[in-house]
Amino acid sequence: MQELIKRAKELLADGTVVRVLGWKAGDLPYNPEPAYFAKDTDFADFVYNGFCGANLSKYMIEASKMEGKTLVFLKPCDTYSFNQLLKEHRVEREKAYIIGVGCKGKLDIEKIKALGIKGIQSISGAELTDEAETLTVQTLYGEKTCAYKDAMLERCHVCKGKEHKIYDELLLTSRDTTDADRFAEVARIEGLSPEEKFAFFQKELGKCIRCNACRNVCPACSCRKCVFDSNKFDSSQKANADSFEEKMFHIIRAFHVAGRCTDCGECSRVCPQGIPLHLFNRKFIKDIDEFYGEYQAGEDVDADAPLTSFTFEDVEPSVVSTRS
Amino acid sequence: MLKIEKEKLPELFAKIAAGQELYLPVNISGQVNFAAWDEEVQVDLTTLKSVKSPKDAFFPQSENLYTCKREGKKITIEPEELKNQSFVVFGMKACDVQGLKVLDQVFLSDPVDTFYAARREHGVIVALACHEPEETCFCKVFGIDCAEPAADVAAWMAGEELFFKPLTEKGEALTKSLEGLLTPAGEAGEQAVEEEKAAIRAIVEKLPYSNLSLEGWNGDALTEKFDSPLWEELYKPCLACGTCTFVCPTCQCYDIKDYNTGHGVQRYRCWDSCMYSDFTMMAHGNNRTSQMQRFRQRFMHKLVYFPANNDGMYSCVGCGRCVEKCPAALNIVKVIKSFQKQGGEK
Amino acid sequence: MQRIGVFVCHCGSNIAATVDVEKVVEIIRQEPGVVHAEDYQYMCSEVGQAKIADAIHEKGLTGIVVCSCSPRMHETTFRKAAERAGLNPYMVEIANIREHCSWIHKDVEEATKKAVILARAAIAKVNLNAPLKPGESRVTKRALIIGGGIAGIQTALDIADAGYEVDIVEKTPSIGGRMSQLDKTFPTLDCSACILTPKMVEASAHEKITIYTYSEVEKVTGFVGDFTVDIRKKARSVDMDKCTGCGVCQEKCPSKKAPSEFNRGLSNRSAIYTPFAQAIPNVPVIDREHCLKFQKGKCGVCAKVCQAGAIDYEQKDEIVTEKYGAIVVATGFDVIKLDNYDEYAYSQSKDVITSLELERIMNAAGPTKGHLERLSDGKAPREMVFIQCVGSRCADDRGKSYCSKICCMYTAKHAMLIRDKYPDVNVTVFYIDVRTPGKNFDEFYRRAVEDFGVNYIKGQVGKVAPQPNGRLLVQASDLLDNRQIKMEADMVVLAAAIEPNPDVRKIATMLTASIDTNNFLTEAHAKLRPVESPTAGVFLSGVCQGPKDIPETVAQAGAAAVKAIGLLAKDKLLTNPCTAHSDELLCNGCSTCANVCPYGAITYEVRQVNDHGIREDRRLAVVNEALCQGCGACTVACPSGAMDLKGFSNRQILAEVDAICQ
Amino acid sequence: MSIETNETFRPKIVAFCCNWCSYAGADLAGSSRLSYPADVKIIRVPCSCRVNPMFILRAFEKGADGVILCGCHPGDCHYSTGNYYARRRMTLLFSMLDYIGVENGRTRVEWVSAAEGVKFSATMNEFVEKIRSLGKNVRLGDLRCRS
Repeated sequence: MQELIKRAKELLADGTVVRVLGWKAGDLPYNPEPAYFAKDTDFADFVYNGFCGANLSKYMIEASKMEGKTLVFLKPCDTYSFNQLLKEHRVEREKAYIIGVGCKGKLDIEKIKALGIKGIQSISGAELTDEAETLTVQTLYGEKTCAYKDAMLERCHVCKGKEHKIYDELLLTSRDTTDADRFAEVARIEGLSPEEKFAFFQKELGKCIRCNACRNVCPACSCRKCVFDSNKFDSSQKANADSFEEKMFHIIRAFHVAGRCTDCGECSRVCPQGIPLHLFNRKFIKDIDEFYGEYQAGEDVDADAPLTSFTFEDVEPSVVSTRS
Repeated sequence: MLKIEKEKLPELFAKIAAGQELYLPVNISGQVNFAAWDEEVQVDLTTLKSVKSPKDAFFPQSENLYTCKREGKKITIEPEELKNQSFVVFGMKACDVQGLKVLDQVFLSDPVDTFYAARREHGVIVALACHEPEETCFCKVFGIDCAEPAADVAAWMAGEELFFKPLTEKGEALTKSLEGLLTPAGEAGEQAVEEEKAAIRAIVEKLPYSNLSLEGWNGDALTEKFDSPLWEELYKPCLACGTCTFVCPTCQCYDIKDYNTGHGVQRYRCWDSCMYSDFTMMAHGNNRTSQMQRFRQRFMHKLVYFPANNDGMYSCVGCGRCVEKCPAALNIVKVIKSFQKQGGEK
Repeated sequence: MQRIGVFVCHCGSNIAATVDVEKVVEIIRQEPGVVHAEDYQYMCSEVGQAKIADAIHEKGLTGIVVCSCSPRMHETTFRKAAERAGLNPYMVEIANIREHCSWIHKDVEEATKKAVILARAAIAKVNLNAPLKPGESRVTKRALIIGGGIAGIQTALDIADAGYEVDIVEKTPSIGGRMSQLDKTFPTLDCSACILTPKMVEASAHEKITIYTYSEVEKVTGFVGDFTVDIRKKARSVDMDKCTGCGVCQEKCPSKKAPSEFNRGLSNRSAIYTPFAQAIPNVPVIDREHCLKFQKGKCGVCAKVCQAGAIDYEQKDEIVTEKYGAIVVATGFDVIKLDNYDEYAYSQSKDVITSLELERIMNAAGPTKGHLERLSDGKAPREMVFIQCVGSRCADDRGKSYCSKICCMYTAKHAMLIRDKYPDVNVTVFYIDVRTPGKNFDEFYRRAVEDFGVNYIKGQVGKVAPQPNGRLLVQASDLLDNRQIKMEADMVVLAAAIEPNPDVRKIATMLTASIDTNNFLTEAHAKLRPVESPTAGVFLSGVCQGPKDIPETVAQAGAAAVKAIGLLAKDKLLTNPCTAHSDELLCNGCSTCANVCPYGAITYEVRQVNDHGIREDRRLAVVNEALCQGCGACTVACPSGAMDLKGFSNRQILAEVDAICQ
Repeated sequence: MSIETNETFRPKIVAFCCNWCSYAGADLAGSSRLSYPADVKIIRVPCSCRVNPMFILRAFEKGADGVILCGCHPGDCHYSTGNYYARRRMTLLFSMLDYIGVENGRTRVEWVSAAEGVKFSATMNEFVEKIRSLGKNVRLGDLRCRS
């Protein structure tokens, strides 16, 4: 972490950048927030640890509008998002100085709490430099421990790899965290009967409170004004009538980001109701891979996106009912 | 005071539900929220906080107001019926109950919101003391004692029993209807409850936010707070989602919309969030054009405007849900602390 | 809210017999926004249109719904009627209660109910309509004719005579097409070459006509008035400017084993060749597949003998890019392959031939120098059998479902000519029906029967079997006498069906012109716009549109020319106002829409916007309305809904959906 | 679901037809008097690529039991490429609907040319039959729209 601060200060000092976008320690051990740093003294609160899951790419949309260059710290997975935003002209490359930071998997406080750990006072073992495999948590109800792996975000278990796709320089090393099949859960659901599938999603989406956190955190959902907020389709934004509303929202949202979603996992990370929203996006990714060839959004800025290209021999929509 | 063994709770719920609707914390695919009871649901009284506050039971996230029906060119309006049957909300916490008091200030003062009033009239609240408060809780800051929830019935869980103490007429009536299932708590019971209260209060003292100071947050501070340059920094990570609003027990803003069902137009209201860019959107645009202004509004409302208009009552109850759920790790505590820190530096 | 008038058409009994028109009016009258509703016998009539105009004036209508036939039929009629009455024409919507309702349903109650719903959907849409104004686009005053047969030549001449530049693109080395292969033409028995050649010469000499032979259309972009076309000039290996057409190269060419396309493979030609003596241009091409120089690397005789030094083995294909205002398709036809008709022994015996092959045999420049003889042994035939409808009017998918139209007449011609020249040859024609509508056609046929003694038998031939004696056993049934016939013939001539040139599929795709299941190009309207393709600026000439004989082809060629001239005579065209449009406050500038636009109509610019008080520079999509054709691909690609389509807006379509589903 | 209820069940079916091929094909079906059930109501769109997944979901939301999209055959699009985009979009959308448990067969894409009146009618007959066998759409409809 000190390397990051040191380098950021240097780049501020030599005028390469005028501000730094990173993470600031929160008032609890696990809630750092995205923040800008401009003066040396700001860095007292700078933090980079296992809880810095937030993908800073989307903030670069706003940062691109600001005067001068912004130093941004991007984790390997965040760089895919940055590339995708670049492809869509939503961020400006010249306005960003990207330091690719290493990652050993990010932590999910909900998972820690789900293990029955509550009244948290402090957590050790969440630093990137920490070689420990275990988190030690001091709580009001005594000291608790849990394996780092068990507290990792779902997305880190199916990590796309620790290679940065765009950067000006790299700092800190990463650790491979992939230990699960990215499409296993999608495949499992595909194998269910229509009744079971429906019951599964009905239960999950029934929890949705239409808070829009998934949409607003999503780097692909970068529309100035979402269709669900405009009167173009008079589709209301806020009602959760516990009927069709949420389905429409989530299907259309997934469709709008199909071929653009990098699978960064932010939607699932922030959902206050713990809805596995990535299952929608990943379904599209899986289908796109199967129907039109493997495609990873954000990997290559110049690649043709699957929904804005075609081949004469594409499968017919009837494939949905004919494939086993 | 009465008591019932925890393992007999299903019987208790069945009995309550036999006479009226019963809402209580239910676990649905990993998340606990208040929902209607039936034999299938997985009741969860141990999780401290439901994701959404139980304000839903009195102020539903969306609620139909009336339906317009058309025959030829003639339009008739059918108002939605007001709640006219009693219902029980079981397991609200002291902060949630205080949240309703905030809503009462808004909805029960003139002009009275009849939909809300009808629900309040018919709702019977069984409030549960907070067995193990958590680090995100700060109800103490608002003078709430989570060991002593004040509703129609107060309840405590201690050991293998649930203790049940009616506090109002409605509470008495409910208790009476449960005769046979509830047994007198006896002295040992009273003792156990006192011990539980003491344990809760001891933990509350140790909570990191319990000593948060609200000094300077009142109607008098309006201009000074409003004009503070701090907001410009504080709002930056805000994603403009409505999570904080929708989990909050006191947020009361709603939007009114029409829905064409094909056989009529339903006019309904649904929760709105001052964090949304289209909040109070009018033909000319929006009152608050930047996210900074929207962000500021939420906290100014809770900590300045509301107390200024309601004899000092804050419209925050310290439940800590926003602290837990904000996707960008922002929350009211950080705002209060930031101002405090700035004040200290001066 | 619009003030809507609804007009329900009876269409005589076409609609009124199945839809209770009065009831539709009664119900629709009650719809919000509807201030006028009436029904009338024929809304498209003068009186019907006047009713619309009257209602617009009297009731102050701002929107019109006509419940009638398909919008493809009369949308323009009603739009014009509204426009004359001072209403924007795009404030008219059609509810199709004929093709999509009365004609397909029998139950009156059900059809009436559906008609009401379709009317409601149209009302819901028109409520959201906005006045639209067409833009303008320029017209390039040059026409492209694809195909250099008689259809293409005639169209080119007519357009050129009107004073416009015309380019003909012909795939083969010479213009002339099928007609150049014919010997005589019915019903006048003129020599085909005698009437065609002057036309070919006229075309090649015309100062306004440029002919690209041995060339193909490679790529078409743009739209009516402004097409851009790439033409591939295949390497001829002969310099067109130097060649004098002396013909020595063809004489001296040692490779003479290539089948002559012109003679339908019945004779051979040299590797360097002109297809026929009157070919235009009279410049040979080297068929590289049969040329020894190209195949073996040795030879070069033609280059040695050419005094003009015109032979160029290094010549490469050349792409010419040209702009056109109109395109006429005149790709013609071919005879079907007879693989599915093995029972006629076409592949087994040289003496079973197609009628087109017979044309070549009868022609003085043909493989037998005009002598009627068997190709197997060169003997003169005594007994000839003609079989009609081979692959035409076929019930199963072995052949074509349609009538090839020309066979009855050319068979009568062949029979007559044979009986005239070789009176000792017996001619028998097996037919299903003899169809001779057309001026002097039936008289012609009757002369064949009555004056020339051609033996017509109504009946089908089941089998043609080559006999050991070299003759052909024909087994047939005589339907009128109800008897089986077995007869021996020396030659059998098959009236094989004709089909559109197979290349037309590729061309139709390039032009985005639709074709039917038989590969014939579709007309914009089968009766009222028979020489126009539904794709604006594309016209149809000749058999590519449907089977026809020479006079019909020439007539249609002229009609296509007139339509093209009508287009070229305009300086500007009004463009379709139903174009895409981007809402600058919603646009992300992400370029997704441009990626799916087939016309390159979307570009981006950075512009300052005022978003409810927030002023900032934004990258925004801009639609070029002259280029946009209104497909709507961009509207779905756009995630924010910034891109919308005028006339088919999101809200309009959703309103229709809602009205139908309620 | 019993057969009796299916006999009386009249589904609501929305057919989006492109103006150039399928709408003309439907016209041809009409002028050829090739009948299909009145349950099908056609909405004219310029091209199959104009059909937003939102339109399809909206139809279901408001009570449609089946939605079919007809366009020009691949290669024959009036706008050259529109139906290719529509094909990808609909493939993915249908796959998603299948994934969330909506009965297979409630959505369909069929390429119908202007000359294929017979195919249009046959397709509609078949589709209506399929939807009747599937019964009322309950998984995608909005509760408020139920009558």
